[in-house]
Amino acid sequence: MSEALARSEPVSAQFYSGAGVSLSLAAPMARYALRARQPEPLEHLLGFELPRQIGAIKGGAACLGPDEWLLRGPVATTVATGAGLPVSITQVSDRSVCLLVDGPHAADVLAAGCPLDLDRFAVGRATRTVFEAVEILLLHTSDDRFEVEVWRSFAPWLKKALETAARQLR
Amino acid sequence: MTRFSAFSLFAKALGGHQGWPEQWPDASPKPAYDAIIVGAGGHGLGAAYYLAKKYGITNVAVIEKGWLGGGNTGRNTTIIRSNYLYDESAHLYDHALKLWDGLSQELNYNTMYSKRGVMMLAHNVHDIQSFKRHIHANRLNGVDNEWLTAEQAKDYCPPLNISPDARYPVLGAALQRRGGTARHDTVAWGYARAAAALGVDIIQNCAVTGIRRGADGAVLGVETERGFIASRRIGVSAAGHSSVIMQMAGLDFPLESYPLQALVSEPVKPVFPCVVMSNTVHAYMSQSDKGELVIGAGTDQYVSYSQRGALHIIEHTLAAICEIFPIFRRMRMLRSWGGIVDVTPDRSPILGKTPVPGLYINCGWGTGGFKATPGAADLLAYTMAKDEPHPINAPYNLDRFRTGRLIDEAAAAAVAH
Amino acid sequence: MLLIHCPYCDQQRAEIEFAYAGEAHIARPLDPAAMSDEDWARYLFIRSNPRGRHHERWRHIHGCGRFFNAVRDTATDKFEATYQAGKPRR
Amino acid sequence: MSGLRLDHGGRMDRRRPVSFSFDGATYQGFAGDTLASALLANGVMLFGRSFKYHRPRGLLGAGSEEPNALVSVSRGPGRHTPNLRATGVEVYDGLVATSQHRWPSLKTDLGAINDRLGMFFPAGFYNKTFMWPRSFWDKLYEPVIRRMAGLGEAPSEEDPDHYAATYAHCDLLIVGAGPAGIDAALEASGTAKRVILIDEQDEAGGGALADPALWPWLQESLKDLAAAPNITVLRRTTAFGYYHDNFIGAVERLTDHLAQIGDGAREKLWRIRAGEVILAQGAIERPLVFAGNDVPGVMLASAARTYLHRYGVAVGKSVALVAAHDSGWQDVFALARAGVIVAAIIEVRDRVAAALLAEAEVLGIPVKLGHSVIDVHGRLAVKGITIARNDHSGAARITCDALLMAGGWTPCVHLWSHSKGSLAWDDALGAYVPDQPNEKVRCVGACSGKWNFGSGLVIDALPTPRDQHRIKAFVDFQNDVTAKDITLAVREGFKSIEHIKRYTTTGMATDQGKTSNLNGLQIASQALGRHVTEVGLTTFRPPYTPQTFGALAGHAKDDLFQPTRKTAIDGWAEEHGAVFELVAQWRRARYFPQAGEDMLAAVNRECRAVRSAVGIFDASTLGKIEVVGPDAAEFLNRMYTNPWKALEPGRCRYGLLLKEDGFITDDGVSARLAPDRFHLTTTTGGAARVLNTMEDYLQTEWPDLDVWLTSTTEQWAVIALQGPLARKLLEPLVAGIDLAGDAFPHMAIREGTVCGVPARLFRVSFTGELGFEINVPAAYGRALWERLMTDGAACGITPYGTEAMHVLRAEKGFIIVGQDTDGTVTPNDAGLDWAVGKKKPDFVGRRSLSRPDIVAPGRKQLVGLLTDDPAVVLEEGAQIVADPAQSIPMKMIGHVTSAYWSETLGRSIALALVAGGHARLGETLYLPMPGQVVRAKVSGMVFFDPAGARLNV
Repeated sequence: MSEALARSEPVSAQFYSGAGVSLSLAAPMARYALRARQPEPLEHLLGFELPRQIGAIKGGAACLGPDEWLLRGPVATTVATGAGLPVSITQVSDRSVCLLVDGPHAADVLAAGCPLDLDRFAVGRATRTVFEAVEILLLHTSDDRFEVEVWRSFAPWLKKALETAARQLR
Repeated sequence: MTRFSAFSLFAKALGGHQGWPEQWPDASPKPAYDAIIVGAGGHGLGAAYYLAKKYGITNVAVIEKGWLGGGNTGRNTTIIRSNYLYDESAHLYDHALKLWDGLSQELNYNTMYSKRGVMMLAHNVHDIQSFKRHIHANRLNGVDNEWLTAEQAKDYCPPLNISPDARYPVLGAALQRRGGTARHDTVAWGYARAAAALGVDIIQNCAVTGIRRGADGAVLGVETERGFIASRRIGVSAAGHSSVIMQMAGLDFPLESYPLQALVSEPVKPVFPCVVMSNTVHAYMSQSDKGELVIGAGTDQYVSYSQRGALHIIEHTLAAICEIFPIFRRMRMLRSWGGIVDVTPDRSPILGKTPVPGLYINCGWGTGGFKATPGAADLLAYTMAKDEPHPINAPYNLDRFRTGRLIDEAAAAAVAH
Repeated sequence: MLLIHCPYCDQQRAEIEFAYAGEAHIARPLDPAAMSDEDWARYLFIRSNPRGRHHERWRHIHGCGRFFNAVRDTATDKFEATYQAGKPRR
Repeated sequence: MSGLRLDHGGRMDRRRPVSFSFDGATYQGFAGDTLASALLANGVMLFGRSFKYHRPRGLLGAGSEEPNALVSVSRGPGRHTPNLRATGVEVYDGLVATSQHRWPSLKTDLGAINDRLGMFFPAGFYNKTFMWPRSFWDKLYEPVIRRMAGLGEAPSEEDPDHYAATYAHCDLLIVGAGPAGIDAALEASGTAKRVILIDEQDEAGGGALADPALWPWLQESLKDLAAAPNITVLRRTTAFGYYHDNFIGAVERLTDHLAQIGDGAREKLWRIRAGEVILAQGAIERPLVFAGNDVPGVMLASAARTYLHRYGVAVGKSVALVAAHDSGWQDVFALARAGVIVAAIIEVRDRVAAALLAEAEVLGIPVKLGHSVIDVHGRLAVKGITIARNDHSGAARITCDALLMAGGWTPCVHLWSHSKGSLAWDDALGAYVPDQPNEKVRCVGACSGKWNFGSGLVIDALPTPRDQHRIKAFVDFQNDVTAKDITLAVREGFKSIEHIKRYTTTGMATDQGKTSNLNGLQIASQALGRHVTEVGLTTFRPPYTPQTFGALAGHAKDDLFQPTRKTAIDGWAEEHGAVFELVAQWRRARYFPQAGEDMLAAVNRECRAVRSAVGIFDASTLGKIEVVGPDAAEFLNRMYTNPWKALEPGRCRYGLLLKEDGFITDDGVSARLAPDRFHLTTTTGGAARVLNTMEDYLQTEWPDLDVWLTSTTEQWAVIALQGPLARKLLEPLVAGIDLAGDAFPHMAIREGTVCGVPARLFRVSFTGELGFEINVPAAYGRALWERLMTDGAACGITPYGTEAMHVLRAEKGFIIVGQDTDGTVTPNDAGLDWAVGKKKPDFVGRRSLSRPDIVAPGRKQLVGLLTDDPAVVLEEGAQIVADPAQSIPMKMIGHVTSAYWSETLGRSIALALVAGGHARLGETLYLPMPGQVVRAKVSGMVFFDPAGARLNV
């Protein structure tokens, strides 16, 4: 994008590493909020299929609601505006940052403040939920990895909360 | 009525306390009364007392579905204050506050009204603007309320954390010195005893199941579990259950009932000298005569009559308390409980006549009911006796929801920008 | 903390993901200007507030984002059903 | 000396002696002891003083039912914990415990005068006196009552410990790891169920810990549980509350038992959602009610057995038993077998099972059937008892140093009751037992009323020849409630157990009536002549045992209490000395003081810079919503007061949002980017509320509209450049947008790049100056801000904060929703009629604007206010009157909503809501302040550049 202006992020890249869990910030990415009554017009624009079931991830897209998907991809990803179509495509690349929770105890760290039954939250699932009072978007992307999308201004709080939970693991 | 005093206590002690009579007889319903009050909480019992004492109507029954004082009267955090913003509110609550002063002597029953001062914390610029507005309005209404700096607030309440680094720093406070607390149960018992002495029948365990109306629409009496009881004058003071009762008279009301929790700590020696309220972080605390820290929690978000609150409300409340008073983090919660608060759209009560002739209502007090007890009781009695509202409660009519003349203290205080 | 079935996600989720949104099936009048003050006030403010079966709205605000309807017993707080917005009253 | 450590037995670790202190004296115990067992082993019988009468008290029990033995434990600064049950404090090397609620010492407590005067302090005595003279209440009576009350001292310093919390999910939660709970867990081992088994004690086993015959089974079972991968066993964990839908709160104590506590969390809150719950909480033995039943050394028979077997401690050298239940017999048989002298069994019943009599004979224990204890001798410790036949004859004295009580058993139905399960009265057990569940839960073992303790007699108070009204036979030990207090309450008309409880305070002590509730109920039932079920049952309320505030708050402490939201530019502001203010969850720079400046000086300088050169302001916190779809304009047209359909792409419009009740709730400038795309802004505090409200209308009322809402508040960093030099500064950095006045007029939006970053550029002004609001992706906000500061240095760029922003907008008469409006203000009141689409048939809130009191004259309307003395700045919130000479209460006609020193105008300005204000232009009004009355004239709201010429420089 710009050579002149540098990005700045609300939390540092690698912020905790301990027994059974490490916490870090994912690299910047492109994010698009996609909305439509039916996925077809969006799929037509995007050129790929969207997951149909709420909570499913397919490719870079997670189905968050009956008419809502979040598409995540490399920074250079662009999507048409969908002008004139009964769809809404909004770029939200910088709205959130993504915190990575890795390791065999990743779920234990998240359980400190997330009321989801994480044993039943399989790899390949995504959902909005909360960590204590802060809304997060949780993606279970591989066995030992959860990705936590959180709005930018809440990221320092969440970082500290996750770090504290990680330290308190026994 | 045996007069209560140190002397009578001494005299009865010599007889092994065998000689104390019942504080109020457990009455059975008569076929008819000049007035009936539905709901034997502090408000209802007080209304019966004032009907008999001030307005000469002694053939009165108070009908209660459970035990007297078993509802919100016995389930609140006992805060008393009158530093409300609007003239209507200030007049209403100050009327009550003036009656609180001297109530023990009037009822010959120690209600333990403790003028400990109620301090409301300002945590941001908007709070300061709002509190100053209250203070100026109160001053011109003759209601005491003063501004304290953070340091003055800490002097008044030493456990307060006034560190500027706190998440919600204390920027100052509004203090009403006449505010305080009272022993909640004794208010109901004191009114019950005094009313009974004037001839009021207190009928417990007698749920109202219907309201009978005549061809002209006016009330004829109440149907109860123990039969029909006739009266041309019925006052409903049933707090969270008011909607249910009013529906028996065919009236839908602008009310919703929410669970509200409160809790106490284990008793400790005196450590907390006043009442502190923080609307911003939702924390309300005082220390009872017994030594318990009495803490008001928030309401649950949904309508409910279950008297059962959620744990996350308690978590939030105690986190807020520990933030403002960090020395209490090792204190322990002894008991928590839920009440039902009836809330109107403008969070102010409805107190006056209803569209049904002979039917009067006192409801919608939300979390403010206890402090208003003597005032609401007196005004309900006045309205029932005269069949017209007193100027103080005239603005608290049902029609305000139609005309738009709302009395919205919360709207005036809240809203961040 | 209630456990609430979201009829869109088809999952039981913790209450803190949801926001209560008041009594259900009170549709906004199609022509408010034609209404009397009484009727308008009734729409705005009058609520059934029953002790018992209550039709109410919730929003899965920290989930799929959808408003939906529920039937809950206000005496026990137990849900009888939740169903999607626009579906007939249960 | 009474209790003593036996040379054998017990489960504590005799190889690990520990040294601890109590009230300054040093004692020895073993790892595995509780403070109670260790002190008892050292012959200590006196543990505390009762609440009201300050009577000396010893141990009643051995577990969480203990009402008497409350101590404070201090372990360094801030780590003072009052009111701990000695029976639950595990000893460690260096433990420092003290007794409480006594002065000057536990043995000699002057408060015990209350005991001598006890006849004047019956239940409810304070309701009947302390009323005269009236003034004495505040100054004398109440302070004295308060000083006499309370138990331990509250902590006086901040707790340095921290607390953890977690959610947990399981298919089966078992509360209580006694034999019944362990059996239930074993049954589930090897299944696919996720099982959590929790127990409040340091060791699993419950009642089995006091029964050596079960120890081999226990050892095997615990090994099996440890090996089962699906079972988690949590010790030192108390399930304290049972909430909706099988949600159980529990607290695990992690460090209080450790000599070295390290930096781990002290306690951990478990928030458990269970598919099914099994309650195996056991039962609590009931004391008997008789004169002197509270003398130190009178305790529950089961507790004596626990001290014997679990801790290897004899509670006395020569003990007596008073029993109404078989179980006590077995307890003293165990003591006798261990070599303790059992002086006598005093059995209230006339007949007991022959096997019991035979065993007593074998052990050489004298038995007195049909007898009761009528007095206990000794003050600080039991020295003997007097017994008599139930017909009052044959009084005799027995020497003993401990008296055990076996009054039957009370099932622990606390959590069951929290869950709103119903209870049924069991006449044979004399107790309430679980009946119908309200959740997916069942009770097993003793808490369901099924036990193998034998049978007994249900009795209220023991027969006595003495005057029942003159003896102190305790029901609630901690709160000093006696049988005669309960009968007094009944006599005074308190007939429901809820009333009796509140009048006498029985069951309201820190043990929450675990040993007293049923006795109280029986006595009330007798006094009323009504069956127990007609007297009622007090509600069990969480928590089961007292729980630490800190644990319930979990990790929500300090920085983690609640998030403070910070913008991308916040760090720069902090580094440059900004003073912040909190607005909703955000913190915003309020002003940027330079050396020596106070707020006013800084704000004046910032205002001057904006009016004369260029100011830079971080507006990122404003809420932003992207509204997209073919029906976007139609949707906004229905939501906002003003028309939106005709707004051309590329143009902006001020939008005013009402609640359905007609009052202003939010506002903001919004832009049409394309026919089907809008960029909305909201107030900082209103962002979430506005989005939720819009979603509500969209999803619920107008689901047919093809439009979607996306929050973009955090997508964009927003930098406002305001001032005559704004264009000059910005122009070189912008590509793809012509900034010239006619190409990019006021209230327009353009998309292009700024410093190569894609940007949305608004030409808007909240200051009255030429201005731009630059929206760039949030990650570039700080870099762009710094670039502008660098480039703008030459033309005097000045960062300004929210305070200067407020002044500048007030000079222009722009309102701030939430400050100049308060939720009771209509558009007309606020002078915003121009923003209401008169031709629109409907929008949210429109109908309410024609309600009678909304169109009535005399409403408070927003106006300007200029003090006669231009140097006087009014106080925000100051009240306005028309007649300053009136007496209090005054008729107030309005109040000041905003008031500032205007550096631009060289005088003060204010906005105010005044009754009928629009018709009062030029009128003089008065503001009675403490000590003076300020005069001010009503003016228009625009104080500066009313023609708006400065927008187009």
